[in-house]
Amino acid sequence: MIVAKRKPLNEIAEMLAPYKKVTIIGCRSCVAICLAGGEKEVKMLVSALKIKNKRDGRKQQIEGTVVERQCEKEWVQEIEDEILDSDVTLSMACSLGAQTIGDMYPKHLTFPGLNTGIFGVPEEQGVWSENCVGCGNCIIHTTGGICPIARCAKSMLNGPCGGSANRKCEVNLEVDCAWSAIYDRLKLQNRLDLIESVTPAKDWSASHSGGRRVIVREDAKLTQHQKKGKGVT
Amino acid sequence: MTEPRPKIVGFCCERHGMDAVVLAARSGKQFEVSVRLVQVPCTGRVDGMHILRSLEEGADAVFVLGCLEKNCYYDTGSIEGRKRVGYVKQMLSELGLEKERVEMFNAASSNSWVFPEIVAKMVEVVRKFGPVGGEKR
Amino acid sequence: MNAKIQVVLCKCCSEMPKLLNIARLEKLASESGNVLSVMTLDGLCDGKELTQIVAEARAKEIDRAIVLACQKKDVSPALIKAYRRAGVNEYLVGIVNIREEVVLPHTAEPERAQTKAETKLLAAIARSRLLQPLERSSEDMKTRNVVIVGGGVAGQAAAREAAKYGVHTIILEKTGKSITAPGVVMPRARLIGGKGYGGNFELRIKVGESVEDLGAASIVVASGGGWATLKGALAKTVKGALPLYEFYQKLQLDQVPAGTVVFMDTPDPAGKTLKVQDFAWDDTLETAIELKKKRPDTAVFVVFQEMRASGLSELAYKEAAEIGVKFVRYDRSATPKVDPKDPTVLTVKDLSQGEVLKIKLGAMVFASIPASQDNQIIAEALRIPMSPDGGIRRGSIQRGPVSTPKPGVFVCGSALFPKSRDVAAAEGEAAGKMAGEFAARGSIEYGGIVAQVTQEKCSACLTCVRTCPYEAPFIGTATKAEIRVQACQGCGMCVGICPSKAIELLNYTDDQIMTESKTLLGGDF
Amino acid sequence: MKAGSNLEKVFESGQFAVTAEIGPPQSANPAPLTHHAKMLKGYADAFNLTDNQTAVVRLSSIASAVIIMREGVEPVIQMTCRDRNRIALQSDLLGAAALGVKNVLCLTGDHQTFGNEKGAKNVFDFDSIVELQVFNQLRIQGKQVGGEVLKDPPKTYLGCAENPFATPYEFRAFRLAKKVVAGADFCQTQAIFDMDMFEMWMDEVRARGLDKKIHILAGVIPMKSAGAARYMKNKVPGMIVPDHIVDRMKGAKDAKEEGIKLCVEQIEHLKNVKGVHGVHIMAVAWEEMVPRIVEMAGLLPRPNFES
Repeated sequence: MIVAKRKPLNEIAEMLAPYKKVTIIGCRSCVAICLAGGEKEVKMLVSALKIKNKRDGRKQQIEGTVVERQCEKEWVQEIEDEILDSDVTLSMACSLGAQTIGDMYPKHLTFPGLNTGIFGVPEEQGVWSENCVGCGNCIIHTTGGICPIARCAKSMLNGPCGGSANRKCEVNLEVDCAWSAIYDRLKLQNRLDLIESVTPAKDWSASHSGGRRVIVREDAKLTQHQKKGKGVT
Repeated sequence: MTEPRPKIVGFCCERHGMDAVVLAARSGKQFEVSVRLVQVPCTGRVDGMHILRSLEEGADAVFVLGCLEKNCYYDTGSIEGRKRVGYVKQMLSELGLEKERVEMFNAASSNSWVFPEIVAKMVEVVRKFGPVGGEKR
Repeated sequence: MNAKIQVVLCKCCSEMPKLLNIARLEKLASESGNVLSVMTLDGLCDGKELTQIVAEARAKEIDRAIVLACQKKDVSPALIKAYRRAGVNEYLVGIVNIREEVVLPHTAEPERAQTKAETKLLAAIARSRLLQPLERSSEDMKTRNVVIVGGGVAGQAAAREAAKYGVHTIILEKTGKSITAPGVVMPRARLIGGKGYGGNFELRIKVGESVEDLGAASIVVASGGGWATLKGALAKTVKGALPLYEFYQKLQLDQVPAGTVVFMDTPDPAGKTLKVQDFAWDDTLETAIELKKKRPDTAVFVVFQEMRASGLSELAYKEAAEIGVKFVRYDRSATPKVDPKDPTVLTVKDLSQGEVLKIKLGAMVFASIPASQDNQIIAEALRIPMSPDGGIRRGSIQRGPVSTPKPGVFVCGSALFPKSRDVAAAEGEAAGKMAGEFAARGSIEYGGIVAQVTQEKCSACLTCVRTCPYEAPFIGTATKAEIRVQACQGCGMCVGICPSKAIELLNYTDDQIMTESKTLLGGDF
Repeated sequence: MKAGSNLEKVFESGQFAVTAEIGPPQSANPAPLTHHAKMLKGYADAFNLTDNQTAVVRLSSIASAVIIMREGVEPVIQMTCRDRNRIALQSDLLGAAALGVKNVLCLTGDHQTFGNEKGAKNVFDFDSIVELQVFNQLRIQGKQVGGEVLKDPPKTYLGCAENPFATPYEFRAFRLAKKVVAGADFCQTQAIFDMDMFEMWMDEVRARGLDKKIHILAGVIPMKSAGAARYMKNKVPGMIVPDHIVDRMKGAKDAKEEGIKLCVEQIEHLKNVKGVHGVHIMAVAWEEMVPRIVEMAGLLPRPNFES
């Protein structure tokens, strides 16, 4: 799941200050689940900004609404009026949602209300950890199911580095050393042979280094003919 | 009406919280008249939005009053309440507003002195910071 | 809006008119929308007055009421009964605590008190319009079993008391020892799992080697203390280390080894893990005296940090000192030590004398008792919380002193925290009564103010499932949250935390709560 | 001979090697490098030039190497994977070789959060083992990681580092083996204070026959004070300083002298550990003490292959 965090409110307030009509749009998908941009957060943000405006004597109209999945055009379209009726839209979805609105309404201003963070796994309520960076070429079958690209600060393929103390990462002593964990897991599985040989240089071209990535499922794509049939251009 | 009074809203659980209010009154304690209580079953029911809306709609300060954390009728309700208040405090700080305007309190039903103290404390907060809107009362 | 509201002003034993202008309140009420009836009564506590209300409510076809009186608890039962007679849903009867919130605490400021009362009345009317009638349902209990985990002093007492309610008691005793108690006693039986809610629990138990299912209407946890276990550094080092309880039994059987006997508070004097129970001092002194009397030549020491001997045990302390029991006080800065190389000598600095004693040990007896290790398994099986001491955690005192936070599960004796037999027996009786009474009801009442999910809004994020202490929310077959209403206690924690605002607490909805606060803020202060 | 460096010759001649460190300055001024080179010449066989150590921006290690070479001193350049991708690393290796630098130490690198550019974007295209493997292939086959074959491959003597004191301990000798396979010729260890633990590691190393395949230089750090000992014990990840060492430093009348003495004793001890082919002295910001330590440890004169 995509895990995001609300931007500091002063930053949001500053971003929105010059505009008279603001629409804040939440999302019921990932960011609701990670408690960053669901209906509750949107409502609280609207109220908090109104208090701030009251304090500063600023006249600003602020509305809040939520869509099912902000990264999908069809859902965004449902609130088109609210978006276009405002001077600026603050997206409380991940950056995908914000960019979807931006791409759909290029003349309209859409600002991010969240800092999009990680592909996170909920360790416990309120704690999400980055276990994948979407490198595009998964190798965790060889590393005991633990991703060294995401979970090691140096993305080492032949770790652990010399800074691993008490099986913790030198960069953050609270965080487990990914390679210690890989070692332990493989030992448990009796598969240490997997890290006996040198893992060669990784091909990063499937990652973001290869440029903006697009994943296509040819058989799912609608043909030009189908699209016309549905009245979509 | 003569001079204006601090507008204080309290979200109060109907267990130990309300009992502490009742006991204070029955023990002859007096407290600031301009405190307005909203009864909720448990402070775990309180949503940050309720607190923020109250500030938005004119409250100068808002408090939440629940059971002692170790003796909460709904076990963990007042812990939840505390966390909700904490989150609102953080939001207020981020906006440069006084987080002291919002507070969580806990009471045992047998404490007659707690509630008047809470009210006094919130009155003091409003005295210090004035109304949210800026114009002095 | 078709709400038909009746407003009742109770003079509260004539206190109200002293401060408030009743006529103004009556006028305000009658001028408010949806209010069809306004009545002022001398005192609601009077049955005759209630009859008047019912008559008027019937006549005006009232469907909801607001009563300005005192604390809800005091007026509620009789009032609700009365309104039920008038066909008014009990959840539509709102009680505004005018007495304790306005009349009593604001005697010096009648004008402002009046304003406050008026605002509170308006807020109550505004909220009342938004309320909906709620129903309660009931579910039959599938069994009348009261399952008692543990057949010790507390467990036996619980069984005796519960049985008086005509329920079926079942004691799960982990040992094979024979127990005399009503109902069924299952030896070598342990609780290993469970689901369900108060009234209809489905337990999983292990009897000998076989695993069985067992239904229960209510449960008493009487798992006792860790009487036979000793934890701590000294217990490990000293060869003849014994818990007080075991030493006492040996003394009865004349099996106490020869040599000096040292009674000490805890085997972990430097740590914070083991506290010494108050009663342990009574038993320590009693045992020391008995030992000294039986074997006057034996040197007996009592080594302690802080002794809380009160009442009769103060006398025991005197007696012990007189017959030659030596008392040695130490503190945390110089804790008694036993050298692992020579585990037969205890070195301790006596604070009162200032000298360092080296005591050659015959036996060493520790007074503190750790919690039972079974508690962890039981707590996990029933999903009830534990205390930091390793005991089962009590529920709020308002639910009763032998309650757990989970309705239908009670706890007594040393399962809470090690305690004396007398107290354990008394708690066992109390828990047995509670559990017996609970099971004897035969059905579970539920509903009313419970949480309700708007599934279209639910993201199935599990936040409610993780937060609820009662396991009421669950993700149902539609992969959306649902509320197990029989388990829902109506606290609203899931409602307050739901990130999608997909849950509401009936009659405490956001709209209802915020309408009330908004109206309160809209009035004069 | 792989590169024909002085260090390589010392090892090949079977003599006990000494390397030391010269920290490049946090400035564009070459003077401190020249100063240290002059001072230390003849007291060690080669000198490591650190690569923006602990992620603090310093004069580049290749440039530093060239500066000390002017004074007739042999460099070992450290190359970390933190700041350069495979294009830059391979390019810099070619460049260094062209400038006459023969020893390269391959390192993953300290994370940027330890340094003075915490906001940096790190690279870590490789880790140290991949770096070794790529450089080894480049020097032997002249083949880049991408497959391109170069006409004049670099002649480089490849080193690595290893830390016997980092967890999981049981993986450490194993990891050295990977570095040997990847192409490392020599290995400088993390500073050793806990001799027992080091010897346990060496037992493992010898059991795997690694001491025959790679020249191990045991790392030592002379300490200036008890505070330094405590700092390394508590604050430096992957470093183990036993209590008796901290106590000894604490009890010393002249901590600096005690630190030197301790270091010399450690070298004496390490000389006798089977499979240890040299010492690596990391006198961090205390380079002037190296000559004394080397002399007291009886490691003078250093071999000279020039004549």
